[in-house]
Amino acid sequence: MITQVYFWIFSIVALATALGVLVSRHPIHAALCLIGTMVSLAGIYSLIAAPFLATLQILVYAGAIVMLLVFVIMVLNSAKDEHTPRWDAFGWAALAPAAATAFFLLRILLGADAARSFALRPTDPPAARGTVEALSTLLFGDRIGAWSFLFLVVGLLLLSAVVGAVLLAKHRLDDPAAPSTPRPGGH
Amino acid sequence: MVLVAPLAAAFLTFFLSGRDAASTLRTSLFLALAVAGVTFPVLFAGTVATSVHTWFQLPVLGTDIRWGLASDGLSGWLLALTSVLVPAALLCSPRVVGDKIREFAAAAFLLQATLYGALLSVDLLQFFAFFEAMLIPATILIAMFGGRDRRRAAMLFLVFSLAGSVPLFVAIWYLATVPVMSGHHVSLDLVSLQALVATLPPQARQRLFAATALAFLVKIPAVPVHIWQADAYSEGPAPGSALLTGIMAKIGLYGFLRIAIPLFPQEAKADAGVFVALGLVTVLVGALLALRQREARRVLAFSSLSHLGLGLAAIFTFRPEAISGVILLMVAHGLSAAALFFLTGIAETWSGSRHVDDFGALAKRAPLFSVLFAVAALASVGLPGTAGFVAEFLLLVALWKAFGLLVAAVAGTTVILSAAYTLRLVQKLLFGTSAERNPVPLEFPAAAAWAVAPMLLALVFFGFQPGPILKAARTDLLTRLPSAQALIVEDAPHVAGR
Amino acid sequence: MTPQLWLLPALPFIGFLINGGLALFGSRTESGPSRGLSGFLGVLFPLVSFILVVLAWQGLFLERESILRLNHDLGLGLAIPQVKPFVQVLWTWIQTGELNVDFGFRFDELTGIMLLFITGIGTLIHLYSVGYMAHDRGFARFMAYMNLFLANMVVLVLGNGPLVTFMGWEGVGLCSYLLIGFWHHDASNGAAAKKAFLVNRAGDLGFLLGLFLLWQILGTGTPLTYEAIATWFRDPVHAALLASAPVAALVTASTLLLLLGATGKSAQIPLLTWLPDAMAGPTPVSALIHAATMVTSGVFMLARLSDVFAHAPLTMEVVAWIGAATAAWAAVTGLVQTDIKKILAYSTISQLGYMFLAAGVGAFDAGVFHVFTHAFFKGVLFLGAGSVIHALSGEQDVRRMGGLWKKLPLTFAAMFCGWYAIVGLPFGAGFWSKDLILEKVLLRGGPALYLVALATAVITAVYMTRLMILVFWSKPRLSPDAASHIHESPLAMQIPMWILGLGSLVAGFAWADPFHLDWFSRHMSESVGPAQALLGAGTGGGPSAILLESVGVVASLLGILVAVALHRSGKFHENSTGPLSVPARAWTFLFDGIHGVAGIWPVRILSWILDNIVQPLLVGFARVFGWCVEMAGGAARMAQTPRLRWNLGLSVLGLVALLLLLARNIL
Amino acid sequence: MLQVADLLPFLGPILLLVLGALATLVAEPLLSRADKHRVLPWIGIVSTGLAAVALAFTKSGHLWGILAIEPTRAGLVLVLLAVLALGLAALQRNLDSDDFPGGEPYALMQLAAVGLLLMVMASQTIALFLGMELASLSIYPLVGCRRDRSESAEAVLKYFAQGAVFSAIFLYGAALSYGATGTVFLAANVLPGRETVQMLGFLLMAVGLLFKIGAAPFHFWSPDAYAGAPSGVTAFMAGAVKIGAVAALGNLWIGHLVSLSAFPSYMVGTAAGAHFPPISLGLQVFSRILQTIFQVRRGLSVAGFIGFALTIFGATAILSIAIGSLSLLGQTSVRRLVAFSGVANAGFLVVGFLLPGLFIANILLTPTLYYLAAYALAAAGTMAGIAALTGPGDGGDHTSSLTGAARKRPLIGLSTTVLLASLAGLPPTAGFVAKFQILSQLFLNASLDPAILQRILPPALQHLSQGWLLAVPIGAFAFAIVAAAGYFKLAVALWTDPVPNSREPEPVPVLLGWAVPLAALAVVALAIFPRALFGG
Amino acid sequence: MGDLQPIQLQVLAAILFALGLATVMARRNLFFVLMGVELMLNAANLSFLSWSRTMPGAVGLEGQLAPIFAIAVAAAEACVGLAMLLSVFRSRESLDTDAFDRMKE
Repeated sequence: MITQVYFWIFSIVALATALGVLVSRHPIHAALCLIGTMVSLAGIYSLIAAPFLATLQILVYAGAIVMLLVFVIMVLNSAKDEHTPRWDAFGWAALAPAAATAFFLLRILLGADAARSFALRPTDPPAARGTVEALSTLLFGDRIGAWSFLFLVVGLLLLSAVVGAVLLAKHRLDDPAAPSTPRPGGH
Repeated sequence: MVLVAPLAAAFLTFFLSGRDAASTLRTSLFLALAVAGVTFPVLFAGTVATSVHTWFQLPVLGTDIRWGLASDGLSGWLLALTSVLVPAALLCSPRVVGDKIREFAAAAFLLQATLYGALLSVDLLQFFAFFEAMLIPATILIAMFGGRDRRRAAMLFLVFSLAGSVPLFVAIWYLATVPVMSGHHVSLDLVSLQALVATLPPQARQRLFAATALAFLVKIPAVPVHIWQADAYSEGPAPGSALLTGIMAKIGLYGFLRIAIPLFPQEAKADAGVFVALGLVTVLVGALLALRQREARRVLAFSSLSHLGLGLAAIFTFRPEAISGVILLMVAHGLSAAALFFLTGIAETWSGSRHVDDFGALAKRAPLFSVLFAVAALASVGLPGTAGFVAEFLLLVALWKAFGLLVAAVAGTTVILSAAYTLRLVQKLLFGTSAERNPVPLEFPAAAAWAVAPMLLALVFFGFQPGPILKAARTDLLTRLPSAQALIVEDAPHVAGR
Repeated sequence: MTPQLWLLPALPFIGFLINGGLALFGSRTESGPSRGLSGFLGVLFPLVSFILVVLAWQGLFLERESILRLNHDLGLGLAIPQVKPFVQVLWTWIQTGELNVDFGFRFDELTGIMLLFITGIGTLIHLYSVGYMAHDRGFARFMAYMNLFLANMVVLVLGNGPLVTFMGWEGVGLCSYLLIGFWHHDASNGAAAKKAFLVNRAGDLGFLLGLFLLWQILGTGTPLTYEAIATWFRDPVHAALLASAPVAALVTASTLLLLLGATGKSAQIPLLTWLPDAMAGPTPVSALIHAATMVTSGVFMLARLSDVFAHAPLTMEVVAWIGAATAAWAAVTGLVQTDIKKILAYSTISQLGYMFLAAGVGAFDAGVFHVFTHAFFKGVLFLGAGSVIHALSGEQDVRRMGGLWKKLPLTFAAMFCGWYAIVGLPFGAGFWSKDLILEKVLLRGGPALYLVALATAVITAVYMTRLMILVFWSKPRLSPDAASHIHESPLAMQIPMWILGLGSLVAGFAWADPFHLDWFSRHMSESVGPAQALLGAGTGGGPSAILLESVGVVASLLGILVAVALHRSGKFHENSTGPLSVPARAWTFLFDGIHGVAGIWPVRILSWILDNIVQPLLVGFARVFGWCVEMAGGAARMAQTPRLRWNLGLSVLGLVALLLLLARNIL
Repeated sequence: MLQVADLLPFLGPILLLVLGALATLVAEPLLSRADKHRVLPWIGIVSTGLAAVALAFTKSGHLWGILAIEPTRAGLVLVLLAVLALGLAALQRNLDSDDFPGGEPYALMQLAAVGLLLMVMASQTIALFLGMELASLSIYPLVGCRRDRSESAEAVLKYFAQGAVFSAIFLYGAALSYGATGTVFLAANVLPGRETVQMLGFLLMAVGLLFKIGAAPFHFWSPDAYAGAPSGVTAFMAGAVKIGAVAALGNLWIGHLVSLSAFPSYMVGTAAGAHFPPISLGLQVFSRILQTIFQVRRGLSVAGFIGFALTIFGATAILSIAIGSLSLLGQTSVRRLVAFSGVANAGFLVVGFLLPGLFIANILLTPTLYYLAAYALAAAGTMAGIAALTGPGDGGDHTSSLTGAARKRPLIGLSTTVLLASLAGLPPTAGFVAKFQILSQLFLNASLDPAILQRILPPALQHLSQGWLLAVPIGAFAFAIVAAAGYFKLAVALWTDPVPNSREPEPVPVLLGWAVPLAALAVVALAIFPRALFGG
Repeated sequence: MGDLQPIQLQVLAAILFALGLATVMARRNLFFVLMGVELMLNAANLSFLSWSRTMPGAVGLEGQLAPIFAIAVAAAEACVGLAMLLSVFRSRESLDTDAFDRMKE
């Protein structure tokens, strides 16, 4: 019962903050709202037997990703972007497909006997099995396995992301500010 | 083998230096003659074929697509014609295409290769592949070397031809897939297709025949799908147009002889009236339009339309005279029309215009040119003593025998009309007064004379001695395809027997 | 031994090649190719050819005479001896299906006579040309064309089957075209040439189609040779078949179509308009092609296929009436002409009408005889006219001539011979042949045709006399310019004129019944005899020949008198066009108008419609279609908006649509 | 239990590519700017070549069920490597002529190839997602690497934003699929009662992949991304991304079909109908599947699923072909043209998923994969050819900048023309054979007995007559002609007379000078020996 | 009621997903686009986890592993995304997506 209470609290907060992301004027507000969402989702994760995920959610998402976001927002201070209207006609119109998506997703998930079919049954496993031990055993068991291989791929992914970020954002020492002008001395 | 030779020539040409036009011309000419040297043995060898391999199979269905080459009298003569026209085109091209001779030669060789492929194919899809592939060099020829509006013309040509091949493509889909569902093992090679088609329901055969025929009608072209032709022939470079009308258009008739009719003999027979009517309409429309054209090459284009329309009409009489005559017509028209295009191309370089009124008095200014032009024109009119006469005579005989005097008479008006428009052209080009104020003698390139004169001699030779070509039809075509043979109409017991 | 017949056309053809080569490769030089050389060659080859013809013909002739003598000695009576013609098959020409045509030549007596005067007169006119064309830049070319013409004409006559004949038939048409348009810098000459070619082509189509039908009658397995045709039609086995209605209809249709071909070549109604225009060519051409030889090939064809025509009474009737009508109409038109050559051209048409008339009444031999005599007198008339024109530096209008007999006595003498022959004064060539025709017409064709023919003879005398008066006798009306340069022609022109002039006086004695000179008809008997026999030749019993000849002479004299009277009364006044008040144009252009209405304008209108309405519609349809596709392409590209949100929104809309589909599908 | 030593032959190609990328990254700072573009591409090419060699030693099999390789996938990997080589060669040309200050793009391109390779081999959604992201995250910077150009920034903005959204959609679909089957594998039995969730998951994943393929209406990114990227990157994207995404979509689709075929109802009542006399095993199986699957139409039946899937594929295919062909018709931007060509060809590829051959597991997607190989080579080759023919900065990317380019470099011009012809589907190129195969099989679908059609067709389309279905292949072919007209314009621009006084083109690097003609040769060879890659 | 039912979580996930989608589509500032994507990824993770609840043993744990990878990917994506954002901002001094509309046709 208490689970339900928490769930409702968390979910309302999550939805509210998510809505906040949608409607807030300044990116920094939105980022703060996003942290709210992340955190409340972490709460929900812990409710459904995934404590490790809840931790990750807070550490990585709220702690790292959104912080990075905030950092960049601050760096680009001029990005306060007073010129860009928060809402325009298209913005309102764009809500319609999003709403429709939600409608159909819900309709299909809730429709017919689908919802019944994944109701929890007594045979279902107990709560709190997504512990660090369980997950790490699965990931890095005593043998080379599928998941550990995929973990290596994630490493590759991060590498490529870093290289890509460098490529996109780095100021080259030997790169003049206005590259379109012809470089002195040929090349 | 023969197919590879022009391809190799094309590639070799391509690597020649683009700068030195003269040496390029020499080399490509040598290559062209070499290709011809390889081709003629095939003609003289009569019926030859390579072994047939499976190209690929359609997954699931197991439809066999085969790959093989075969030549007989019909293909052989067209191959020979091609191998003659290509070097001739090269000889006549320097003035027309200027410094792009290398590209021109390469495109001509490519066209030759695809034509060879189509003529030698034993499999329907193989044929179709070459039939389509031919569009690429043909389009290049038009788009790259032609006149002001060449791109539009090339586009029209390309789109029209592609659209025209849609029905054939659909027919091939059908043949490749649907019969499988009723338990046949399907292979698309032409011999086994004949047996297969016979088992199809009549309605399907009817539609397939119509589809196949449409593709070839566009190629010939026949009215009303002819509108690409005049633009393509007049905007393209003249030697290129010569190749197009000289050989490529023949593939349409060849397709009827080799594919449409042998595969669907009953349908062909049932619909013969339609095609004869189409052919006759083409004859008349072509001739009437040729009468009014203001550009020399448009006259020639519509003249081609008219002549090949006669061939189309005659094929559908299914008479031995017609079959022989059509082959002869293809050779004769190939030579004479090509010669006219070559010469017109050179004349255009003199006047810098395509308009007939901008020529004139060439008889005085370029006598050799005029002689050649006049002979070619007369050959195209079908004057006795040239191959064109024998061909037209045979076709008229066939039409008369199959459909009576009235049809023959209608077709025969081409005799008058072709004389009318051809003489008009001759008059405008060779006679009258020059459009220029101070007409000076013009220099007619000797190379072109060397190219055209043998063609004209061949025309005269076949005019007196068409035996080899006629025999080819008789021995090869008619005996090779049983279904075609069954179609050939026996003579009605003549009047004395009644 | 069979003579090498192929040499006959081959020799002039070689002449053509050499002269053509000379013309082609000499044209760059300053003075053009050597006139002497090409003139010499141009005359040499026809001459050799002529000699060969004479030799070949002599073979036949001697054979006949020997048979005759033999028959006489054996007392076998007067049965017409059958002389075996020379036949030389060179090669198989067309062989396919049931069609099997050999390329070969056949030299029989009809051919022989035709060839004799074709090559003979041909040689003379070549010689004449050497003088006439001496100053023309295209002399070698001219000789080449003439040689080519002669070669083709020989093929026409010599062919052993209609298809070979057709080859020559079209070939002479081509040469006619080339020669009419010889002075091609003038576009009107070209137009005349084209007209000649096209009108002939129309006739040729008839020839071909008629041939098809003929072939159908024979049975398509039969080889297409004259021998086979003659044998088939003469075979009594086929008589019943020929009498049956469908076959008779076929024969009639076939012969009518063949007749169309003949009218084209021989300038008869309805295809006669080209000949007057053809006078645009140099005068020797008019003499050789458009008077003596080519135009008579229609008559030749009728004679050649006489066995066929004989089985088509309707056609014969038509032939006769066409001949008569043409003769009369052309004679009347001749009255109103002012161009000396045009007068002669209409005169030719008129005389050709006589020939047709003769053939139409079944007197093929008489027709051919008239061809023979006509070749002489019309030849000399044209040559004389050419000489006059030459002398007057190109003046052709008879109204600006007159009194020339003093200035050009030799020419006058030669032309007088021709005039004498054509008007049919006694013992001239025309006298014999024309009166022969008149006689046959009266005998077999009936009085109506006879009267027309007789009236034509009167008119002929009128316009010919008018010509002579205006040119030679009346007061000089020369332009000063022409008068100052006037000169008699060179010897090369004179010799042929004399020979032909002489011929036009004596040629008629080849068949002069009153003198029992009939070798001409005897020689014709092998070719046309059976046909004439079938048509009931010799069923005489009419007025005596002498009486008829007298009537003919009276008619000629009447005509001459009328002409003289008219001249006296001033009707030939220099400003008037002729003795008739009817506008000359109406006569001259009558058939042009008919052609226009029947053939040319429909074609023009149709092609205009096709070119300006149908074709643009088709092209426009394709354009519109292409334009629509382009528009669709433009629209599709517009859908590719540049803004991210739009892109996303549209994509998500697609997703929503798919979700909607899913929902509809499973719920 | 597997040892590392066992992995090496299996993962050889991947590992070699990764090594190549790492070597590139390590070498990059050590080289001078000029040398970077001289040396680094060769490292990539060598590792690509080694990977291809390693591929020859790779045995068929699978790795814990998440990565699989058999001859078909090996063939795709081979094509992928070829496209990578083309991309690297063209990229060298771009960066060299732009004097680009860095060598990371080479490494990124190899990493992207690794990701796409994983997509090809993946048989599990997480591996697939990771491969997809690896590829995407490597390609985004490549698209935007020309930072000095505003359209580059614009392109990467749009590509990234849309790509991220559709990645998320894919992930959500993967989650739903996991929920429906209880595993993350592509071929798994649906848990009872969760068929709708399965379909929803399938839909979302398919949409995610269709986005990568560039099928309409999820194609909006491709023209912008293609046009903003250096032409080498465009070449790589045009060919490689489609290979990865189509292979993945094929795996997804086949996986679902396989899992459905294991449905108990499949085994019941499979008597061969009289209408399909058993002439071959394949056909027999085909007819059985058709009959059994489509007869059973329970509320949430397999038939419903297949019908729905066919609807997705059919609708996107037709839309893609139409939009792609029409849009490329009037293009003046070379790369947008190639992009729309990609859209149109994506339609043809998706059409391949409608083929009857799909219903037999052992046949798989042969015509589609053949088409894929032909298209990938042709598209990448074309772009590489364009890269070779244009000057620095890709010559402004306007067709007019290519005027007469082929005349100056005939060999590359000819190769490019051949590759364009292959895109257009003209013989003698693989494009022709591919279109023939796909369309003739599609034609068969449409020519089936109406009664069967009624059963195959989803309810929404049941009112369609046979004529309408015939219109699909015929319409596709008609649009192919429209597209051909578009390619024709480009080809004409290549071959028209060069602008007088235009400067001499820069020399083409050795790599590219060989790569483009080889691609053209490959396209022709593939037409002559169509069974070389995938059998059939 | 009692235990937390997966359907509840699924509904939450779907709504979050739609909100993320709405954010991406409706807002013009590039930051919001990035944040919207994060929301969508979170929704997917939530969905994974909730499904994991209904499955036994290791199979259920797979559903918990997947979000780990997803989070990693999200981090990488954010990294690249922000780098892209910087680069874009430099090129046009604006983060308004509507300002990037120069690529036409």
